[in-house]
Amino acid sequence: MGRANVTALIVFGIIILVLPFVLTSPYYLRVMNFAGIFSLVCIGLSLLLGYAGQISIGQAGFFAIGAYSSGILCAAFGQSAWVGLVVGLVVNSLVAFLVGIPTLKLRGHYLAMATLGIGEIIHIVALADTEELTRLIAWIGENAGYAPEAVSRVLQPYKALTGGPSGFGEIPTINIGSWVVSTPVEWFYFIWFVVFIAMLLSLNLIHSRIGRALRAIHGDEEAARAMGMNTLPLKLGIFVISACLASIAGSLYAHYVTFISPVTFSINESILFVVMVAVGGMMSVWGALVGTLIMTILPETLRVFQDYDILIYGLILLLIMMFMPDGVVGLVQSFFGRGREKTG
Amino acid sequence: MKGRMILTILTALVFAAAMMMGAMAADKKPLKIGAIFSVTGKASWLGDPEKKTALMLVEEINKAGGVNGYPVEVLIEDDEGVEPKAVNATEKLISKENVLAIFGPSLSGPSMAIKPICEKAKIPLVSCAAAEAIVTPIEESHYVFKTPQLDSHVAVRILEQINKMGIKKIGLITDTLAFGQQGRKQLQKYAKEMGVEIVADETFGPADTDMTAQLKKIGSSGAGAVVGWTIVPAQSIIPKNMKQLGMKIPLFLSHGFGNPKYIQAAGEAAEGIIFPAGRLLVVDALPADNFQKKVLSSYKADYEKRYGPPVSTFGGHAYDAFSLIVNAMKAKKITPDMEVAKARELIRDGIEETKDWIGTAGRFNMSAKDHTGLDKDGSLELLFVEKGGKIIPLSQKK
Amino acid sequence: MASISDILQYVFSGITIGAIYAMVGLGFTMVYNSTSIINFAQGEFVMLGGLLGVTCVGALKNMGMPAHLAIPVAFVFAVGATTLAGMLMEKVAIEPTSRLTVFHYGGIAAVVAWLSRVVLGLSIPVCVSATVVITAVLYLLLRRKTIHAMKNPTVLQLIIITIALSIMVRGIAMFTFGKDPYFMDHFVPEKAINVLGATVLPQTLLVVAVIILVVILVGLFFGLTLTGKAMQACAFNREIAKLMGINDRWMILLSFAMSAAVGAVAGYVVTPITLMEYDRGPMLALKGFGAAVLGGLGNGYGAVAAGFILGVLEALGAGLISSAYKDAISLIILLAVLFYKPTGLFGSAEAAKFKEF
Amino acid sequence: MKFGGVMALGNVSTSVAEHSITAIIGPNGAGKTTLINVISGAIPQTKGKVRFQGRDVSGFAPHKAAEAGIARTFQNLRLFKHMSTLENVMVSRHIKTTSGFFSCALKLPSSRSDEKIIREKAIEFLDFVGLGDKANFDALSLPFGVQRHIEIARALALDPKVVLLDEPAGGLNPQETDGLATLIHKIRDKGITVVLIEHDMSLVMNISDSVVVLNYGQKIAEGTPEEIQRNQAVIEAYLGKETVH
Repeated sequence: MGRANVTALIVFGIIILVLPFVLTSPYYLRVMNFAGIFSLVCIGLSLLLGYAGQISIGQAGFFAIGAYSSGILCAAFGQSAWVGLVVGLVVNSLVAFLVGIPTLKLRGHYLAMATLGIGEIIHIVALADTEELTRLIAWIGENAGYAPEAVSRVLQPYKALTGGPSGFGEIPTINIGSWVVSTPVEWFYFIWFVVFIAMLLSLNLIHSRIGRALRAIHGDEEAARAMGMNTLPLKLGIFVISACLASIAGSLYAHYVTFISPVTFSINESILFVVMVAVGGMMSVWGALVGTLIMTILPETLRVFQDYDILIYGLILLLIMMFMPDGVVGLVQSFFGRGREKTG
Repeated sequence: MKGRMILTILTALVFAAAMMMGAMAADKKPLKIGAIFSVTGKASWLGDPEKKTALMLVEEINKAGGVNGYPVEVLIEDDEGVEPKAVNATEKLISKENVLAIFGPSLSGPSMAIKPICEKAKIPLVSCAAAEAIVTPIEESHYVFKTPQLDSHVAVRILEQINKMGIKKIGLITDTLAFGQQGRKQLQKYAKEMGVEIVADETFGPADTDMTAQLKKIGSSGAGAVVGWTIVPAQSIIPKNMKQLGMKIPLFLSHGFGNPKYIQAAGEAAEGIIFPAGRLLVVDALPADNFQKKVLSSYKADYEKRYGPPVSTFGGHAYDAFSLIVNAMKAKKITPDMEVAKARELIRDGIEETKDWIGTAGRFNMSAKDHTGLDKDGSLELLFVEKGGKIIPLSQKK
Repeated sequence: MASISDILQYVFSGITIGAIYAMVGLGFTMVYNSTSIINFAQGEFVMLGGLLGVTCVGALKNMGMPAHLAIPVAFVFAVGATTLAGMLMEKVAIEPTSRLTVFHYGGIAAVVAWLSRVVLGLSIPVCVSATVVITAVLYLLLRRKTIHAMKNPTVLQLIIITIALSIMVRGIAMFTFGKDPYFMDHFVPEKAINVLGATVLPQTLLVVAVIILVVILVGLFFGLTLTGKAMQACAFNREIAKLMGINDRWMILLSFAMSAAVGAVAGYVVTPITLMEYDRGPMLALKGFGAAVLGGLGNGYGAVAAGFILGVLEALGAGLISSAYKDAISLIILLAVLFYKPTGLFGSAEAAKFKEF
Repeated sequence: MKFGGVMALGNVSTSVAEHSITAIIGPNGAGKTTLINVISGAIPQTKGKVRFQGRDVSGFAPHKAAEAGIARTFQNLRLFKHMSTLENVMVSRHIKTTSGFFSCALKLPSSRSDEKIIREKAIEFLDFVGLGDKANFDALSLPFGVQRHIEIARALALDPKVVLLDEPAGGLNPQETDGLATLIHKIRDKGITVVLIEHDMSLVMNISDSVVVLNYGQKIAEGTPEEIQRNQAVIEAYLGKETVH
């Protein structure tokens, strides 16, 4: 994957290992932990947006599916965290695959709108809870000739899964064997270990034929097809992968905060993910990482400004986008005289 | 790439500012209390009066010589109504600022999100949010209290009145926020018990601008009254829409209507609305012997003197929360030199021992079993909007 | 089963909701055509129009001006001010340029002044000197430098810039107008009109009338005036238009001005019905985006039609199926349309081709 | 091998012998590029057939056509943005390898070996067109003539039976054009059938075995360069009919 990336990975790993000894305050660690969770989503998005050139403003939806699968299975049905994680992955893959087939035929702003809509629909289901859905299913079931009481008996446990806008809590934490991940430090190592693996795999992927294929699609889809490339499966594959990364992030979030409610998975969040990727630099997965860190830490540092933070936040975002079109990482690379084409 | 230059300079400025702020914060050893409100974001109309109230109270207390001879410092964080932000703010207050107690958040979601953190950190939290789940089950809410009236009380008061008016069927219209849906559940629960039938059950989004569709549906469902349970500004559209549809049936709203701005916004359509709420809105109409008269009129006067009218009941929640903490500090003779963990424990006990204290929401009687401490009649007054948009206690309606 | 009057009521409700989507969608289209970006600050224009209007009407009435005078005066003020705001935005952050312009230095000065005065609370002389010095220094440093980032910005870059702008506008509005909702009296008597048992407010009809008027005016502008035709040329192909000697920068500026004006008009006329608060913008922007896409990006009439369609779909969904899922219902239909016709209802494939991310 | 098709533009039916160089010429708008687009599947044809080695490939999606052994270049260069010359060529070798998302993400041996083969092969083809030294440059940063060669290498890397060159000499200077001529011969000698569209008559006449002339979507002539040069219809098509009063 190129020497630069290997060294970067090693440095990244070392930083992860030593950071908790530098940032001793649990507060900083918590901020970092959220950054880690969100960066998982953003790594996936940068594969999709930066490499395959397909935008998605619906990642919060996949994030939500992951979180709710874990939350519901663990809190309501007493399953282990790992079951929740896997189910989340399966559900997300299915959803991403099924909606991807028609959606990824769209382009540009239309694709943006479609993904946005999908994310919002998922958000609405979480918000409206499954009560209405079950009512609908019951209605169908009864019209299909099943006994109403039988139907309602079957559906009873599924009437209130998401807890609606109030969300639900008491989600147990993850335990790996005998190790129960509980303190901010433990979470830090756990989350960032996952992020490290995600980075490693993404970098591998990018520097393989698949990664090249995706960049080819980004570069010129017509030409890519003329060179014997069947583009839709590739786009689908990367879409599913980005959804899966979001799903893992969601599961981690659910177990970390132990409480989930729909506000965390709104459109604003989806848009924020895109912003994070762009701020860090679309042309590289490292950008996703850097962008997430910046956009997660910035608001915390701006707390001192009380209400004014919103203005300064907007201002800084504005300046970054006005003067760093390739994001922070892009800027750094231009320092080292590495052109856009060689990055990644 | 000279843009970099600008960026650097500006960020430099920003951080300089940050440091100065930090410097200003550092004062002579104060008693630190943390506060988390939705000052900006979706629920800012809720967090804003709370923040203003907190600032006002601190100033007053410190002018009066502080608590146990020490100044009080309140560190207010903004959660923008979002859980991760609330979690970060909480951790900051607990481990970085070492505050002795926290009040807020304004919303139920963030409150639920930070509850486990506070329980683990053994720090008293007095939430300003309504959801009962915040203080139940009591075993898991050892350190958590809340000041707003209980949803169940509000629901029961409304339904009692509905029974009194001999209405058998009602239609619900609630917002899709936690507040509305919590209320909806309570109404469904107690309506069954109190023999009132819910014939229509509609919701609307916090940003919706026209509810005629939902209300028309309620109208055609043969409901004898509309019960709205919501906290968003959009609720002042409900009476307007009902007027537009020519619906004559009475409209009941929840304590979420407790902001005079909403009543103004609804204009003359608001006339006849019945809603249970704290007595803050009707303090002037209260008889002199009312047990809350003194507290409320002084709070109202101070607030409106400082920020201009009108005062809303939401700020009152912060008033109660802050006072509960301060009273506990006084009672337990807390000083900044005390070991933090011990001080936090003592404050918690102090709050739990609160007996017969009168706040804006009513008379508080905390106990190991009950971390809200409000009784339904003591805390709520059925209010009535009469001609000209004036709010009076229903009991005084001619 | 819903009666005719119910259905009719839902439709009216939908028109009330859809009217605003339509206007926002129209605003989107204008900027999209000239820059191929989605201006997420579009919703803020509506918010500004509304809030400026309300405050202005209030002020005028306090000065003892009768309503029938105050309303048009405030209208002119609100729309004018918002338009200026829109143009300023474009000049500072959107317009492609190779050098920093006077607007940028103005912006820098404003920011420095604001930071030092409001945030740091320094004394006025200090602020003034600080502002002058820093701005001057920056000017000397940057006056000759070319800034490639701003010379040919990418679409995504510009879109995120508009997001940043909307955040800032929202912040400023929050400090200027506060967080409570604003309301104002209907311009026309608030006397519901009864149609087959369904009712509609005169103000709603007024709003619809205004929209129709705006659409006609915009149509005339593009159809008859030379500038309008030039703008369309830019929309079709910027490069060629430039070669034809059309000043594309001026066209972009104009498009922002027009979209801001349209937004402000919308905000002003709907506020009596919908109330207005400082953070209404984002939600409107998203709905408007939906309308613009459903209508087929680049097609103004399509956007307006789609806006009403979305509104009616929401209302029908709320009334007939479930108010909890009403937004989901309209979104599903929107998606279905896109899957069936990838360029929206009235969009053309060519128009879409030019505008890739 | 046979191409027969009724085009949207009219009636073209011609067949191309294997291992030959066939030039398709004609005035602008004669439908030359459209013909290539139809054969390579870029645009679906309305009527008619594209038969290829006795097999009906009409209406194949572009990637299917490529798999079948039909490679093409583009008149207005379409190299991949932000990619090096080598990478541009490597993309075409994907068709010969199979390792998918999973094995690539985990860097399984299969994907490693695939990667190795892809790279080696791609370098071969770069050397073949004489660009071995340009492997690591950003493709789009290179001069026009070089980019044309990259496109050809990219097409050849598919190991096609036939390669369709769309105005390969367009925008080349005389020396480059000569280089192109030799390259095209080399390609033919590799046993690949070459079909090219070209305006540069001298090139066409000295390299191609047979020439097909289109005008307004109609085939107006077909034959060896010599025959074509003597063909009246062709001369009219190019110079216009002399009108006698």
